[in-house]
Amino acid sequence: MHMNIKLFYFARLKETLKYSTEELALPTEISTILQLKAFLAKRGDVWGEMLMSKLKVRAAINHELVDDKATISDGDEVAFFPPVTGG
Amino acid sequence: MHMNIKLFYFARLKETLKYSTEELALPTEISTILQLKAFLAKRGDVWGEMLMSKLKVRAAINHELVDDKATISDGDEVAFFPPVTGG
Amino acid sequence: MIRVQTEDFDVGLEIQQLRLAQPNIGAVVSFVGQVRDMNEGDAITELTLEHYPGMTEKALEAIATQAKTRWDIADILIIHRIGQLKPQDQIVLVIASSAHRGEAFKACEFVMDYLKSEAPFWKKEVMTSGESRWVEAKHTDEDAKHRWQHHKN
Amino acid sequence: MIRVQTEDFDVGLEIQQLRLAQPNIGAVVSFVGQVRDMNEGDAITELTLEHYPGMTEKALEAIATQAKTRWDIADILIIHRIGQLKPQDQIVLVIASSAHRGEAFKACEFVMDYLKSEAPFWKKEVMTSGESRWVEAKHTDEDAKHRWQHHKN
Repeated sequence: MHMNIKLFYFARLKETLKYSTEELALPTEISTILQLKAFLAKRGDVWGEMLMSKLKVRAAINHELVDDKATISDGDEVAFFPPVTGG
Repeated sequence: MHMNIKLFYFARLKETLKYSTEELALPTEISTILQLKAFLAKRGDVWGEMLMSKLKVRAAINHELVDDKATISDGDEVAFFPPVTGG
Repeated sequence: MIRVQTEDFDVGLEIQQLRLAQPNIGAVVSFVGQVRDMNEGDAITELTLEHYPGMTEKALEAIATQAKTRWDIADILIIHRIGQLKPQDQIVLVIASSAHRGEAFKACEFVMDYLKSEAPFWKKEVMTSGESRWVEAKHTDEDAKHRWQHHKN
Repeated sequence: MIRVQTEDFDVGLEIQQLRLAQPNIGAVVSFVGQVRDMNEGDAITELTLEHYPGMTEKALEAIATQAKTRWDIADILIIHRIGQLKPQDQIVLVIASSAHRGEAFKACEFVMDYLKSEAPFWKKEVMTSGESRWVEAKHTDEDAKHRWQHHKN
């Protein structure tokens, strides 16, 4: 069974990937943030660089900051963004 | 030779002693704050209570906080007051 | 109270409202952040603030709640601006009111330290050359946050 | 800058003036103290603030100078009111501006802690019964001051 998720990208990631948001049907073997990153990285150069490089990428599931091991559920809102710089 | 000083009292001291300010010619044997306190205490009950009791009395010479051992010079402005409560 | 907005804010009015809402408190501590005219040695002409609608408000709410749990606080207000700003524009306002000044100081600084490393905002700045760049996160901000995890009160 | 005055003050205006005076600073921390409607369990209807003209200004000046020496501070403003005040009137305002928020927070709190135990002001309060009394100094204020003598930065 496929999981359907909504993906958001912000700041430098949004700009470089040229994606702000997308809906995605995930292959069944993908259940963690790390697996999702590896999956997206296969889209090509820029994707690999942004998501798998030494650049710090933060992830959130349903508006909560999570780490690479966090698991994704059907219907989740997942976001990728750089370290924050507000204030 | 007498030293002439100007004395100020503030807050609870001013109210109880009924003195706001006075000019004083000090006897030659008085040179420290503690000696001045003892000298003023001889004026009577309220003076002794206020200046020599366990009530904390702070002193300043020429606008600087000082302790009981500080020495007084001719022309000094000396002040007695309770612990401060501003802010 | 949390507000994420493009409009400017009136610091004096916000402080007064928090102050007058509580006749039994004596202390109101506030932090105002403004856009600096220089960063990393370059003159800055413009700053754009991006955020993550929904998550940003939730993150700020969580930080304010944590501060209220940790210290004896009457109220906390956080206002953060988004969109295009110029040097010396106000970016952020944090106010903490309390019966005790020490608690208000700690809560206000705590909120700023956590906001700086946990609230999803990103700054992009334009330099006089016309070039723009994303502002890099400072690890001093991470350090400032960690400080609160190691010391009591 | 030091001001001891009977008139009220405009917090928003004062913060704005310190902020706009320095395009290179990002952080402005302020403390506002207000008259509480209760003290030691009694409702308060009035508060009178006495000071020592000449020495008070000098003491505040010395505290501000010490804060500027100790931290990286652009400017410090202290306004303290004297005379008759009512509950919820503003008593005191301290503002510290800096390039670094941590420095501004420390300097502002330091000034308040020293002001509370070194600046010659005395409060007398009137209760609803019509009786009045001098406010007692709190040793927690002495403790707050001593804290700064034991820890670095």
